[in-house]
Amino acid sequence: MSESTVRYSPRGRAGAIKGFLRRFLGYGGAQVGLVCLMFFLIVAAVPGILVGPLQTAINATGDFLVPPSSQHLLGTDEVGRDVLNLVVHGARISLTIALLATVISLVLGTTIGMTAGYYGGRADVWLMRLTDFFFVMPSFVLALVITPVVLEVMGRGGEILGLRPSLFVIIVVIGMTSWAFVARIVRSQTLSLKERTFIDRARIAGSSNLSIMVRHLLPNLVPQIGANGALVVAGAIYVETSLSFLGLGDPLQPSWGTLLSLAQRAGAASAGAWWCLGAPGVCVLMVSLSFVLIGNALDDTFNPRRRVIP
Amino acid sequence: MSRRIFRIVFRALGTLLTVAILNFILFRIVPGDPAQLLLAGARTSVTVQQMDAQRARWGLDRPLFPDQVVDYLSATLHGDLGYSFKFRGRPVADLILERLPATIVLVGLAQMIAILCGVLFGIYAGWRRGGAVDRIATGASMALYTMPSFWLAMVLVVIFSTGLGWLPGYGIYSPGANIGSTDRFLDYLRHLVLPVTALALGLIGQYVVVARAAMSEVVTEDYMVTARAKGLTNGQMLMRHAFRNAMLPVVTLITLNLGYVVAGAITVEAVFAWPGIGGLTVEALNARDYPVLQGIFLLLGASIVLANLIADLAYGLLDPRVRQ
Amino acid sequence: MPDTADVLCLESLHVHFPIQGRLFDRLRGRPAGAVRAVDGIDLNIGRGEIVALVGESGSGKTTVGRVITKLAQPTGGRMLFDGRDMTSVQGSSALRPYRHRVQMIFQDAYQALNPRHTVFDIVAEPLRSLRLVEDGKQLAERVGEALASAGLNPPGDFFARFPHELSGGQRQRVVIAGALAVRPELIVADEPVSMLDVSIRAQILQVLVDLRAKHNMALLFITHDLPLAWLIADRIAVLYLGKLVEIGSADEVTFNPRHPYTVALRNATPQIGGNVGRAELPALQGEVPSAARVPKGCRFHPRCPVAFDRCREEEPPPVEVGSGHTAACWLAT
Amino acid sequence: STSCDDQIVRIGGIAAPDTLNPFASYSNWWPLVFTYDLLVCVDAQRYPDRKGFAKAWSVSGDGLTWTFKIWPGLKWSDGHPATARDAAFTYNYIRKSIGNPDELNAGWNSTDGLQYVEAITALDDETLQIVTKVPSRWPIDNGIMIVPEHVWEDISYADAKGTFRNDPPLVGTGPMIVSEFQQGQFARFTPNQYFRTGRPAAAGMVFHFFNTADPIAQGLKSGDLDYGVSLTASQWADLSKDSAMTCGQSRVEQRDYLAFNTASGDGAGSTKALQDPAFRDALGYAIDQKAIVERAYRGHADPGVGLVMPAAADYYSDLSDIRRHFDLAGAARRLDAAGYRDKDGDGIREDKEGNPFQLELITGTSSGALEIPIAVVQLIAGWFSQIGIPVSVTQLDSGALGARTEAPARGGGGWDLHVSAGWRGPDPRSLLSIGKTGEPNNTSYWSNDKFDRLLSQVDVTVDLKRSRELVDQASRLIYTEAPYIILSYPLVLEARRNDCFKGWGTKDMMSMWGYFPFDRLKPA
Amino acid sequence: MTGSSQDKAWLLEVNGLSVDYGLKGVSSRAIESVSFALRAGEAVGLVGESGSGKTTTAMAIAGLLSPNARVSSGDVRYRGNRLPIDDDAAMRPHRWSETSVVFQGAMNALNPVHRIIKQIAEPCMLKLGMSRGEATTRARELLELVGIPADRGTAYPHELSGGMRQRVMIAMALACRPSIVIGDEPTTALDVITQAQILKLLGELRSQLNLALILITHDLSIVAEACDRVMIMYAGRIVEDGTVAEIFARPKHPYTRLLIDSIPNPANGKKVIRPIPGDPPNLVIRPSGCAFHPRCPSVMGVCGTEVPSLYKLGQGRVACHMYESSQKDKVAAHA
Ligand SMILES: Nc1ncnc2c1ncn2[C@@H]1O[C@H](COP(=O)(O)OP(=O)(O)OP(=O)(O)O)[C@@H](O)[C@H]1O
Ligand SMILES: Nc1ncnc2c1ncn2[C@@H]1O[C@H](COP(=O)(O)OP(=O)(O)OP(=O)(O)O)[C@@H](O)[C@H]1O
Ligand SMILES: [Mg+2]
Ligand SMILES: [Mg+2]
Repeated sequence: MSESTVRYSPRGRAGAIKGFLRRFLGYGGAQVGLVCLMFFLIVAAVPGILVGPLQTAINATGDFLVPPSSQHLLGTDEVGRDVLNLVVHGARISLTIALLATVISLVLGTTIGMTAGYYGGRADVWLMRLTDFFFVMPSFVLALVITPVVLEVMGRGGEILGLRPSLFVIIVVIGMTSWAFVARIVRSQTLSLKERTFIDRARIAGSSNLSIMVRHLLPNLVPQIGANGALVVAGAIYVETSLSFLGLGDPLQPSWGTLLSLAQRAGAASAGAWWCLGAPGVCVLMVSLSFVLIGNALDDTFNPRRRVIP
Repeated sequence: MSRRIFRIVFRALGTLLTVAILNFILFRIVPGDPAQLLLAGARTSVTVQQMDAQRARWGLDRPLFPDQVVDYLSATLHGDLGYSFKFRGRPVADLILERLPATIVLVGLAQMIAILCGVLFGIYAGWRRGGAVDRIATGASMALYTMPSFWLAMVLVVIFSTGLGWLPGYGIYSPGANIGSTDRFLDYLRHLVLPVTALALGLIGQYVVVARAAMSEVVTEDYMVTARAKGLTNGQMLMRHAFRNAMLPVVTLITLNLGYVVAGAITVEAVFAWPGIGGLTVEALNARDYPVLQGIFLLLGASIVLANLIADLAYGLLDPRVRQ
Repeated sequence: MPDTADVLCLESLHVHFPIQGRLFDRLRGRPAGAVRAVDGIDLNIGRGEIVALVGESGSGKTTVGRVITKLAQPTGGRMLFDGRDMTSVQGSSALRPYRHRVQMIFQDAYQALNPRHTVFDIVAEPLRSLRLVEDGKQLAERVGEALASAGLNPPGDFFARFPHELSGGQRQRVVIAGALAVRPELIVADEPVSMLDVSIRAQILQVLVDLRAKHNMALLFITHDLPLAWLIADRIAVLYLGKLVEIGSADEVTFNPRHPYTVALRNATPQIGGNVGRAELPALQGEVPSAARVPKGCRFHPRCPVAFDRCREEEPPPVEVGSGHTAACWLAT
Repeated sequence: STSCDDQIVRIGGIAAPDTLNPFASYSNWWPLVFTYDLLVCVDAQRYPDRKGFAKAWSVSGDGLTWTFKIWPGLKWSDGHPATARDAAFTYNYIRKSIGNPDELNAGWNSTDGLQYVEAITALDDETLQIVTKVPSRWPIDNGIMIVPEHVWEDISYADAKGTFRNDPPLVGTGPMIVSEFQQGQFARFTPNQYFRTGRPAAAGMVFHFFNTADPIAQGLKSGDLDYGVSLTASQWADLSKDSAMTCGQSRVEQRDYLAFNTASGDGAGSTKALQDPAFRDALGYAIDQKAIVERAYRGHADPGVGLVMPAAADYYSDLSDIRRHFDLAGAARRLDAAGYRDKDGDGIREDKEGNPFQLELITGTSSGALEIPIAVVQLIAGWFSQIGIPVSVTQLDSGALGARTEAPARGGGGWDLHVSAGWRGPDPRSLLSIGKTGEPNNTSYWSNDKFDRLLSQVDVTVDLKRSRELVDQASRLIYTEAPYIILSYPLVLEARRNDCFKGWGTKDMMSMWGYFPFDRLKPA
Repeated sequence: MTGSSQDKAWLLEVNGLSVDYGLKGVSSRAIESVSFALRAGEAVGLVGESGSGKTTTAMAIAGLLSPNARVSSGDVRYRGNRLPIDDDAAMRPHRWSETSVVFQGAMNALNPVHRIIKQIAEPCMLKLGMSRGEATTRARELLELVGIPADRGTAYPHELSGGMRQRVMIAMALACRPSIVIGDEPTTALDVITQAQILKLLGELRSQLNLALILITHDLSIVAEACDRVMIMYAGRIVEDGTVAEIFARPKHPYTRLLIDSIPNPANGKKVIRPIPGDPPNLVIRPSGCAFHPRCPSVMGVCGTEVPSLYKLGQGRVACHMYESSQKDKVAAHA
């Protein structure tokens, strides 16, 4: 009586992943986003091969603020550096910042949101008040406030993982300031998930709270976290740009944000040097957009409500 | 009745107090001595005695705890926001009130435009999910959403101000002199165009995304099938059944964003030399002008608490199911 | 006094949920009351006994089950398990020995399985958490055994499947296997079949009855279907608005109901067979009152066809109307 | 309507005046400088035709008694006569506050310096006498703005120091009187009809305050502004191409410098080498001031030499005999000789403790100073790393920068190098205080008894020649000890439109210390 | 029981209706060759296990199929005229004034933000052209009719109990005096007492208004009580069709028989559990031949290969190879 009429092929996780990829890649947005992102990742991986070593004031070759020409495809900046060179080298920093900061904010936001949502009560009230506070503070004002503190904690000089410490300051700052958004979403999702019966079942099965959170809640939060992660990436690039705009970038390792801010400080806008502003800006735009596209596709793929009823 | 209201107000005040205390602590963690910054612009050499005098002048020589905290809290409770360091004893309330109108006009107008366009596009895109309008509106608003707003602002300036010379790219009035009040108003409007556009374009995306998501959710609801079964036309379905339901999350977003109207838009204000709260925040931060910072964030906190309350009420009006 | 033969004993159990008022009500200062989901229940279950808990939707059946399985905390009364007071034991580690002995089958099999876990993980979870096995080999054995005893054969076929790859009946059986793997002394089965159509329903009942026979396991079977309760249970307890109105052996309650509500319940059940249709209804008046506004006096009186003045004023106590058959009605004596 | 129509001069600059009360504010040079006179205009030393409240002055042989002749018939802008009594009132008002709990020591018009003063008296309406306790140039170097007695006599010290806003219209003796003030936006001026050389020809003036130079350049281009200051090099270059525009650059008292953290003990940098003059000197050879001016300032700066900038013409010296010349190989050699070799051959030198160098350079522009181009830091870091001293850079906002460069006793220090800028007065005290022990702006924490002694001698020296000698000695001393390497003296870049006004004067147009040439502009 | 397709005696005729659901290229057939007919005032039960195509059939008749559904063959006729069930705009005049639906799950079928009186009045205004006042009066009458005090009309759906919501749906379905009401599991989630009340109400209305009723359920006892005729569906096909008395007394199809046997009945006093062995069919990978053959106790060789057609048998119809030989008078499923 227990024999199933229809033979199921014993598909495991590999099959599930294949199916997921097929669906995911079926979205046009995902394709565009992935191609675009791959392009920037390649650029970030081998900037030296593409445009030679990073130019600084000391080895700049061009004249000041030359419009795009055959020699300088994207023109030069106010110090005479080749903008193409800067933009290509900036890719690594900007992508590193965006990705690491996103990881930090996702980890922080998920932990806090999940804890608040799962335990509820006083923990929820206080954690959410904290979250609200970070929400009320415009993120990069908070970043300005936190930066020196983080700098104090992280120490100065030396290199961490081959990158200068001030980069990590920015990364930490962005991570710290963008988690509130994630925490909110994760919490609301957790609130509904924890009412699901399988959590009760896990409790009856004798699982501890930690194990319930890690083994039951987290996997079900992944689509949400993944999809919102894309928005956080866009946010991280944005905050990084704003921080640089306020002069807190590392002048020796220019990110796209630093380039924008330098262009702005040099008066590129009023001097009509559109190439200085345009090139890094378009890069920022393309990377955030590709993350958003990928995130949307992820959301569509994971979210059963977006899928047609099976 | 009054006891309940009292309790709600009390709780709101409690939240504000928390914000106030956190602000107090936070801004003082930041390295930077206001006294030193106050003297930074001096063109004669500054002595240690002068620095100490400055500290004494602004009460910074006293212990942080309990003196300064207690003073600050009791003053705040009495509705006294204190006096600015940077602006040499100008009442914080004055400073904020002076900047507030510019910010409210700028951000408020931008929000209104963004809400109007964003919600319309979003609702329509969600209603016809996958259609041409959806693809274009969603794609464009995503692009705008991810664009750093100050960059957008600078691009607008390069094109329309320095490039084409059509519109002024900075300030709220043309520099200079007395002109008739109608001209002055027109001048003001001309100055508003670019900053409002820059801000609104960045905000539209958010509304499109939320409204579209809400709408495409509503479209799949069972009561829409009921409406169809009742023989309603598409227009009737959209207007009578879908719109109000789809507005629920949008209204929350709107009210919460309206809470931020008083915060100004720091980067856009900076690009357009717009004398608003955003600029004041940056100036105060650069000078470690604690009272002003505290004042601004208290205002922000208050308006967000208020916005939350309005959101609750609005939500309750729109959605009878909502329980708080 | 708790009978040592009883595995579970509920004494005057209360569960009240606070109501959160609406914003406007809060502004106006209207008091927010409480939902009296369970309002004083005495019930005991013997070893190897099947007790059915019957009642309409919202009468508090699930809540009772959740209290027994320590998913909800009673606001009053005691719960004794095997003679030991379990009322205030809390925390996942303190409850571990109890989890070993009491398990639950959830109402909705679609909700009760984590969509991201395989069948093996799901059934193995209690074995791992409760540390009932030594090694992987033993774990696989126990999981296989549980799946087989829930009728999923051959068990190996199901190990790697995700819930969405199972049919509804198979899912329900995975839930059952998870509870059985622990070999508990008591299972709370919360409407295990109500959402299923008759054919799948029968399969599951069969499994449960077989298990009782094999392991002398006690069962609290929650349902709103009187014939079903009669079919499977030794005793039937009838719940109305958080209170037990009648309790007795399955046949007694089904064929000789003494409480007007049980009578109504029986009469409302459609009959198939010789004479098709339901018995003529004594018109039960009014809506089901909500547990948030429990009527004064006998809580059934607003809908009771035979109510009289006393019913509106005083709440009737349970009275013995036969051997092991009690009913809470002024007319029962 | 444009300036040509209404003849109102529109100017724009980067400034954020805080209040119109000169007793409360430190940084609001603009716009008050158009309204109030100093006793002696600072620029009077460079431009004899530019004078302040006093027409002439003399000092007694012992250097203690100064006599000032006030312009005869001078009037306040409200028509009241402006006399030596007003000047005496201003000084004594401040001086009498000494010891008061509300001592006027927190603003531009401050008690600082008045401790040297014995008495200030108006001998008659046109004669002011200042008697000092020790010989001092304070009476002509001070920057106190002379305010009218009839406005200020009833203001308490508490108010003057605190909440008194001195709301417009102001009453002053300058050419343009502030008639409207919008914080963070603009100040509007009306011409002073009683100005001592006659009512200025312009119908008025509007000064717009901005945070960045972009709007200024835009305003100049579009004709909204007649004059703009604090432009960036690229804007300046762009505007220079415009025939309607005249672009100029002015020397000012700013110097951009590299400071070494010479502290030992608390607040010391990452290596002891920083405390070694030989190390600092060697690094001095690795800095090419000319290249900095070329690449970073695009020529809009004077290459840095010593503490004294060319704008302080009285004291400037090019120190040609002891000057370091850019020579990377020479710098490397000097480092080797001083014992900072690259022992393990990894391209990075080790200090005497054997630790490889890794210096942290902090930078940021403090408020009130012209911005330091970031290329300066890139160049320095580049040169240093070429001689085996790697440098990492941290940019800070002015608040954090101030906190980190505070005295170690106040929690500052811990950094290695510091690229910063200061814009101080041209008087010896302001010029030299950067090297004085314990001074707040001595951010290298350098301490030298001989230097301190020279400085206190300058304080009591009246004679300009003697004063010059002392300043020169002090600058040479600090140059060789090299706690600071002066990088450049940036120029203020400005531009004006030619269409509506004439009378702008030479290419370095605006006096950063006075109202010139705005008192003499005429509609074109 | 079938007549000429132009026969005006039939209120509703469904002829060989098949519906496919498309899922990214793959399509699955939810119902296959469903044919039946309905007279005015008649109540027909549609019974079958979960996923057998009951809702799909109902939605097809009402022209409310979801966008990914396609009618691949067959048609639906109303009073002899073909219904444009796949043309939304053309269906509009027919909707609600002729056919109305009580949806599965009344909570979701009511708009949560409008008062129920407004929702009931809405079709009156839009379809019958009543003024707001008239429509409200009518809505109040309807509410009273289904046993809800009219002044409860200002309530929002969430303020009502499940049973009340079901009744609001019924009131709404009756608003335009339709000739057919399709009730899709109107009582599944309700307890027996509420269930009984609703069924009683439907029965009364049927006789008062000469309403035809299609009642969808997986609970046979409900059909037994409320319907004249019952159709049993299995895997998208009608496998048996007959009067209620006939089917319960003498079920012909093995599935029907097993279905009736598995209902516990205290009345005959025997506590025996009789499940139908096997699992419900997968519609994507449909078993060959008769879809029920893997579970059928009386399976024959032909069952695995040939799909049985729906034969007329006595008063009703049945689709089973067992009756093929005994029955000459065979009616093709495709009329
Ligand atoms: N967490 C809760 N908070 C507030 N009220 C609750 C909660 N859980 C249950 N209730 C209320 O308690 C009462 C009893 O609910 P319970 O789930 O026990 O009913 P039930 O008999 O299992 O009904 P059903 O047959 O529908 O499952 C209901 O009125 C319900 O609304
Ligand atoms: N929109 C859809 N897209 C794809 N498949 C669907 C869709 N709607 C229903 N189905 C499938 O069609 C088949 C018939 O569904 P239907 O809803 O008609 O069943 P039902 O008999 O009403 O079942 P229940 O008793 O569970 O309501 C099922 O296998 C179902 O999964
Ligand atoms: Mg329940
Ligand atoms: Mg259905």
